[in-house]
Amino acid sequence: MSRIVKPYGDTMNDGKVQLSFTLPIEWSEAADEAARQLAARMGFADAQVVEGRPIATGFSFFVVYGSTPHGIDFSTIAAPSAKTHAMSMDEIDALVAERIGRKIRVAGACIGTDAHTVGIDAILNMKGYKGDYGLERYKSFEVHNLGSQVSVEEFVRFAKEKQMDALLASQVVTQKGSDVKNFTALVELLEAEGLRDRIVLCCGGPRVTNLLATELGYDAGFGRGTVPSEVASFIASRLTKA
Amino acid sequence: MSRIVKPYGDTMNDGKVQLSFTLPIEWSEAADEAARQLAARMGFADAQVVEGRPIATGFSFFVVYGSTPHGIDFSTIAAPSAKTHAMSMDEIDALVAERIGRKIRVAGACIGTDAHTVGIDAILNMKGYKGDYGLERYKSFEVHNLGSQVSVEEFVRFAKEKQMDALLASQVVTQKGSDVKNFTALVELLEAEGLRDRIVLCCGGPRVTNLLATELGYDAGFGRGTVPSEVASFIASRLTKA
Amino acid sequence: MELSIDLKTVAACRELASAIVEPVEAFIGAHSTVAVERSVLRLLGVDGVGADEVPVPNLIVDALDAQQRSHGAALAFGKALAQTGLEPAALGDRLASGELDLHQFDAVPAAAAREVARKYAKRSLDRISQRRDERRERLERFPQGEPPLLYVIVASGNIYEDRTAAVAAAEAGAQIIAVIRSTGQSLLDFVPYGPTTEGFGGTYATQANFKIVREALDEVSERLGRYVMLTNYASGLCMPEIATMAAIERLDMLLNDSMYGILFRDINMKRTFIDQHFSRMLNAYSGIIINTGEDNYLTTADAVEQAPAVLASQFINEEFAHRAGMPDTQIGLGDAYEIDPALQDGFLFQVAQAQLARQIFPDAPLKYMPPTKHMTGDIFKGHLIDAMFNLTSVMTRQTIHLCGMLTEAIHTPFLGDRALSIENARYIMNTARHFGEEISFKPGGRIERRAQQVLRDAHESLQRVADQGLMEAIEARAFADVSRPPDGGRGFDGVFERASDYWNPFEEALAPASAGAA
Amino acid sequence: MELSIDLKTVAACRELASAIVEPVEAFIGAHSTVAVERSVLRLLGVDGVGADEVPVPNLIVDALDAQQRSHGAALAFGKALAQTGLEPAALGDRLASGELDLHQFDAVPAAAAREVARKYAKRSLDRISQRRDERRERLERFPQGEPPLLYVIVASGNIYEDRTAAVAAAEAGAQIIAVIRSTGQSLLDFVPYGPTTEGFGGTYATQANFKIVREALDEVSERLGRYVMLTNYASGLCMPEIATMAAIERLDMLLNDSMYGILFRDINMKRTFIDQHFSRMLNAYSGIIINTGEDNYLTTADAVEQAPAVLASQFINEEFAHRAGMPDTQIGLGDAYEIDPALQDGFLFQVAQAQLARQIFPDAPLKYMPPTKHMTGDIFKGHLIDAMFNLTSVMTRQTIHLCGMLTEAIHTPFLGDRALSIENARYIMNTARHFGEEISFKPGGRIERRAQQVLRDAHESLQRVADQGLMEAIEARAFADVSRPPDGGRGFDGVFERASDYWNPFEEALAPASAGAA
Ligand code: B12
Ligand code: B12
Ligand SMILES: Cc1ncc(COP(=O)(O)O)c(C=O)c1O
Ligand SMILES: Cc1ncc(COP(=O)(O)O)c(C=O)c1O
Repeated sequence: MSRIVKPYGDTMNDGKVQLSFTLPIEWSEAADEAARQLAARMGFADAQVVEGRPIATGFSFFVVYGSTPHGIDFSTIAAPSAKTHAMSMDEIDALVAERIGRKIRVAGACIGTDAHTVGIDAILNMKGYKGDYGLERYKSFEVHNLGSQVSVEEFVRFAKEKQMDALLASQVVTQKGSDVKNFTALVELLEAEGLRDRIVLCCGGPRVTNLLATELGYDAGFGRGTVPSEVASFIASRLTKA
Repeated sequence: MSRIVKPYGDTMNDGKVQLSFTLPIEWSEAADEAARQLAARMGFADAQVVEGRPIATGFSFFVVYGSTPHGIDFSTIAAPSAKTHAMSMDEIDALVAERIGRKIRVAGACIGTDAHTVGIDAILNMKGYKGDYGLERYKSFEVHNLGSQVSVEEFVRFAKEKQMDALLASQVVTQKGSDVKNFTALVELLEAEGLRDRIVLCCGGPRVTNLLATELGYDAGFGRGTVPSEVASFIASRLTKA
Repeated sequence: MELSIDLKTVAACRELASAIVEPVEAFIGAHSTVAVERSVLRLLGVDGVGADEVPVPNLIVDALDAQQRSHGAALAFGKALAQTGLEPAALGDRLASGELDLHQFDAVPAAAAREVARKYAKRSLDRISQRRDERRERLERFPQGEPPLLYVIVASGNIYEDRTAAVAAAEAGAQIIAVIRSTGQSLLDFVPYGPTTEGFGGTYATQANFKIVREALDEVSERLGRYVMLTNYASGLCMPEIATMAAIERLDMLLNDSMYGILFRDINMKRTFIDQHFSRMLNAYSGIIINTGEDNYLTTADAVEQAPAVLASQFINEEFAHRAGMPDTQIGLGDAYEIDPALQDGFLFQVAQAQLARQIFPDAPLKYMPPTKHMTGDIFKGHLIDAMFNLTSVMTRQTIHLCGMLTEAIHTPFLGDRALSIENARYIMNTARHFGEEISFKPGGRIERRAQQVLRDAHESLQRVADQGLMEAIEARAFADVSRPPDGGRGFDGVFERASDYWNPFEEALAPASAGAA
Repeated sequence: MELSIDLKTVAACRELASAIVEPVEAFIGAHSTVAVERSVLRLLGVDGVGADEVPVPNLIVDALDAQQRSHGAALAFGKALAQTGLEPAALGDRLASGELDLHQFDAVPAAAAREVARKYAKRSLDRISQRRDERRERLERFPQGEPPLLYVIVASGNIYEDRTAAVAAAEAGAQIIAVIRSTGQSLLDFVPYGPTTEGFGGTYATQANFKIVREALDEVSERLGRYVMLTNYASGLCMPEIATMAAIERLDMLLNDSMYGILFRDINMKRTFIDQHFSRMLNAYSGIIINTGEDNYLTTADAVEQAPAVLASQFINEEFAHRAGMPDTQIGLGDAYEIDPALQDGFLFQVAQAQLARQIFPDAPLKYMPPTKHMTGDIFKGHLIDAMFNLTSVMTRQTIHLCGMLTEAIHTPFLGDRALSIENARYIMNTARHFGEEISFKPGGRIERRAQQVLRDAHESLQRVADQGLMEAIEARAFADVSRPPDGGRGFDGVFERASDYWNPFEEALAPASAGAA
């Protein structure tokens, strides 16, 4: 059943949206008007420039409110979460012991030139994140944390040599699309090496969504606020299902 | 010469815009995705949902960044300001004394049901605004401040009976377009009474722009941060020019 | 974090407030208003509307002749009750339809009238006291949480959207919800009836609307395990009637000031003084906390200059409330964070003022209003000004904390604005929870000197008012720089002198001496 | 607003820091690095790039044999200068092109080499001292304004966009501009050359880029009547070279830490210790204020737990700086506002830590970093956390104040973000300008107890490091929970022992004893 949703200010379907932006023009009343017309061109009805002021020579800042005519049919949004397999550490350990009978070999890395290891460490390190233990703490995982600035080649070589069951790639820097570039390179190399089908491949980072990840050819993607057990659950259920 | 301007994030023409809005749906990863698609439908490229979270049962809040493909040709923006006649109180008084030889009769009011008198008082009252004296302080004006919640009929009746030279109408409440409604009613009644041509008609309020005002049939409109001398200058130069 | 202030000056201010209020109370005791009489009827059980949507209590009171009115509506109505044996509601309907007329019952003995009216008055007061007990019991089961209590407004104009917004706000952490009234309601000399869906800048205060939101909040309170309070406005021409409806529907707070309507709505001062007295007697009994409106001095004039006026008004409001039998714990004196954000050390001045009030009125549930006047379309800056307000509030232990909205200069709050606003307050009040306890003020420093100055100036201004008399002082622009003549303004025609045997069963029951029990 | 802290413990910490640094200084005195030698050449006047864009100083130093290197590049180069009579720049070019080779000049007497090298060293130092005077003179004409000094970053990757952004930020109120380096530059063992327009997360630090922004800021300083400082990073494998370029281009500050590269960039510890010593000697002479990197302890681990590590590191950084001849007024010790915003009373802890540093290092231009780790995509909340950081900074009189960005978790700052961020700092620091002066802390309260605890724990940890030795302690995870072996990490192959007659004309001129004059 279709369910169109629109932004909600104080009344259903009023479509209210707040915008802010900078324009490279000196402030004047005409600049306010330019901001208003620009918002109108973006499709907003009743665009109101509630703030417009100079922030530097040749630059002005604006806050605008307007009503968008657009809605989205929420019933058509397919964005299955990777986090739906919720199991506890003990449950996962028991499941793996029973069905696999050995430790799952997992390698994680911050790939490309990215040096932001806090996120992947949060998933892998013993101490974990938000009170949820990291994969190193599980009986069912053998964890290899390769750290930061690991090239895609190095990562794949390691996976091949050490026969990894699962790979976890992290990207925090997203400037100029570097995250997508690196994630794509990893999938492609795994495929070229004929490893893709043998490995549970996950990625993560603050701008990652499961949808993006699956579109890129990953089994799952994990974004902001992920806790380790969500990732562990995904890997374990994927491997025990197969 | 045409001059297309687009929003500026950190590079000319990157088109970066910040948005925030609420959707009437329970938060989930799919809700984030709905927000992303909605932003895409609004025309934003590379829309990133940087924050998405539940704020109540059935409501989620989002912060989104994206790049708009739209620009605006700044050379085509015609938004002449009403504030371009800058004169000091003494200059105005001298000009009026010389060219008119009597006080200009001005009436101001908060029309409709609006009771926000601070703005119009700032223009009219002796003490003025931001260190700029109000019209009551001028030798060249005879000021009638009718106060708040003055009906359009009452205001026009007063203007007619007391032979006003200029009328100043204020609207601060803008909910459901009440400001435009009241402003329009005032022009129409003045026209119906055959007074429009004899009167300098100005309006003001935090959401008023000169452009809006002239479109509605006013001689000038004054927005946020107006100081009395700007209004006095406009009236005096309009009346001495005619 | 105590300021060193001169307690003798504080005591002197209280004495002056008493001297100021004393003659006004004498005047109040000798008069009544149509709004008070309509409230009496409502309390007895009259409700509903007649032709043209005019409320039955209005129809009845309007139909009284001057003679009848001067004895109090209860007497005439009581006579009819005694004679007809009808329930008050039924009697009201028949009077409204014109089927009956109160002049028919002039001959009924006053004693009979009083007896039956007293019976219904007791029923009504019992019901109110039951609601008060209900509140107490719920507060025990669902503790409200620590002050500063986060208070937000809903104002869509449509009571059902307001209900949605109120529940959402409660979930986000709001502890008090105010349904803002439609603009202009305070000038209506009647209370609209039934659920309403069209208001302007707010939603009509009607008994049905009160009930709708009260029920929704009771539900969410249980779900959250935290009692969420409801508040509305008992100001304007129907002040005592709104107090009546609020008592019955278990509102927890009411905006209710002894002078706000006079100064800011041009309501006749005599009308206001009489109405506030009866309203507060009732509020005291219902356990409703009043919120006074000193913040209004600051939105129209400079907040640094007006600080002594705020304090002076707090003393007067306190005195009027005491005279109506209110305990300190129900007197939510007002103030606001309205100093120009561009002023150097403005924050220090705000802290000084807030702490001064905290020390002078230690048991009062102080109401602290957010920045409004200096808020602009720069929502980012506005959010910061609100943060400093939140910090001041938690530092100085304010009680009723109206959350500021980053969109204050733009529109009545969106649902998302309210969530951001509550997040702001919660973050600041948590990260700096005990900051106030951990610091003290430099003796003779900027903060202390400011507080002392404000106190001295308030004392001076109270002295001037006492010398002139309150009504005369108001005429002479002592407050908010407006002049109001004692017999001018709206609603003066609804003020009348009491006959020597004027009678009001609720006044009889609630007279301040006995109200201590509430 | 003084905390009561144990001054004896503070003195003991300083003694421990001295005991910790002493043996490292002995090691430093007996060694040099390729980066130091390249800096010597740069200082003498060598510049430009050869084939494959390799900088000439690199080409020359890489061509030295072990024997030559151990005597210091100045000697071999001086011999060639003496023999050829060429200017250093011209000689550099000929060496780079292969036209000349330093081995040709082995036979030139050392005395002649020293004489001519000393001449060019003097010319270079005179030029630097002229730039220092220039700074002083400009600061007198265009006073920088009161601290906390507002510091913002520009980081577009393109030096021309950075220039635009830097000028805009200065107009908005920034007092210090940092051009963030391209990610990974700290791991390059050479300094890129010329103006650059493609960086990643930042813009390459090159001498040409320094000049471009310095000129733009000088221009805007004159226009605004307010000197705007420029800063960059002297960390990584080219630390002393960047210090050299900064001295020449009149940068005013440099990020420069004695251990940051070791812990956070896996640069060899010996390399880092030697490089920081020479860099700081030069910085001392150029009048450049260094900023240390203690904030990095807080971005990867819990800020409440790491507080003592920050203080311990501040003592060590101070000691290393003193040993290189830096006066307190040039030692910008670091800290950051990184406590979890959800922690109750987190603000009190931040105030405690900031005030503790302020009291222990009274003359240091403390550098205070903004919240980063707990910033999220909720820009509204982020702006508030920044506000509390701003408040803490002005209360505790921090000197170098890095403005937090509401978009910290999203992207390197947009031009508009910077304007909002500066507006935030200006608002808070003005409205609460003298708040810190007006309050004092409750003796034995939460704030004071926290400060005392941090001091005690820092003392304990310094004791442990002193017992082990600094290099051994770093291997044993004493800092930031990482282990670095003394001979591991990047750049170790660039470390070498000095021959007994190693000579460095700048060290000779700037040796700490004489640096007092700077
Ligand atoms: C800490 C930090 C640093 C530290 C990193 C230390 C370290 N060892 O990681 C230091 C100071 C070294 C640093 C340096 C730089 N940083 Co930095 N940094 C940050 C900061 C403040 C926090 C990141 C963080 O630790 N978040 C906490 C963790 C727990 O969250 P998370 O990474 O999102 O991880 C969670 C999920 O995403 C998920 N997850 C993440 N990865 C994975 C992987 C898998 C497989 C799974 C399942 C889950 C998962 O699970 C985690 C737990 O929930 C951010 C700003 C911010 N507040 O986000 C900037 C930020 C990321 N840095 C930034 C930049 C530009 C840099 C530099 C390039 C700056 C420079 N020019 O020097 C350098 C270079 C680093 C490099 N080469 O990559 C930018 C990136 C801009 C962009 N969008 O591209 C940011 C956003 C700051 C900014 N606004 O400029 N940085
Ligand atoms: C003060 C105030 C009040 C005071 C008004 C006191 C008074 N005597 O004016 C009180 C407390 C009474 C009040 C009540 C209400 N208010 Co009010 N109030 C404000 C507030 C905080 C400030 C307005 C102000 O004084 N600004 C300062 C002046 C100097 O600025 P200004 O009006 O823009 O005027 C300048 C220019 O615009 C221009 N100008 C203005 N008029 C004219 C006319 C001419 C001819 C010229 C030349 C220039 C000019 O010159 C002035 C100087 O530069 C705003 C929020 C805000 N920060 O803006 C809300 C606000 C305007 N109020 C609002 C509302 C809804 C109400 C109520 C309806 C609430 C209620 N349900 O009870 C009531 C009813 C009032 C009514 N019937 O109109 C809303 C309006 C929403 C909307 N966009 O429609 C606002 C935005 C708050 C909010 N977010 O909800 N309010
Ligand atoms: C005491 C009091 N009553 C009522 C109101 C609301 O105004 P109105 O008179 O429009 O209901 C306020 C507004 O601030 C107030 O302070
Ligand atoms: C002392 C110091 N140097 C340098 C940097 C910058 O990092 P990078 O090593 O990438 O240049 C930092 C970052 O926080 C720092 O604190």
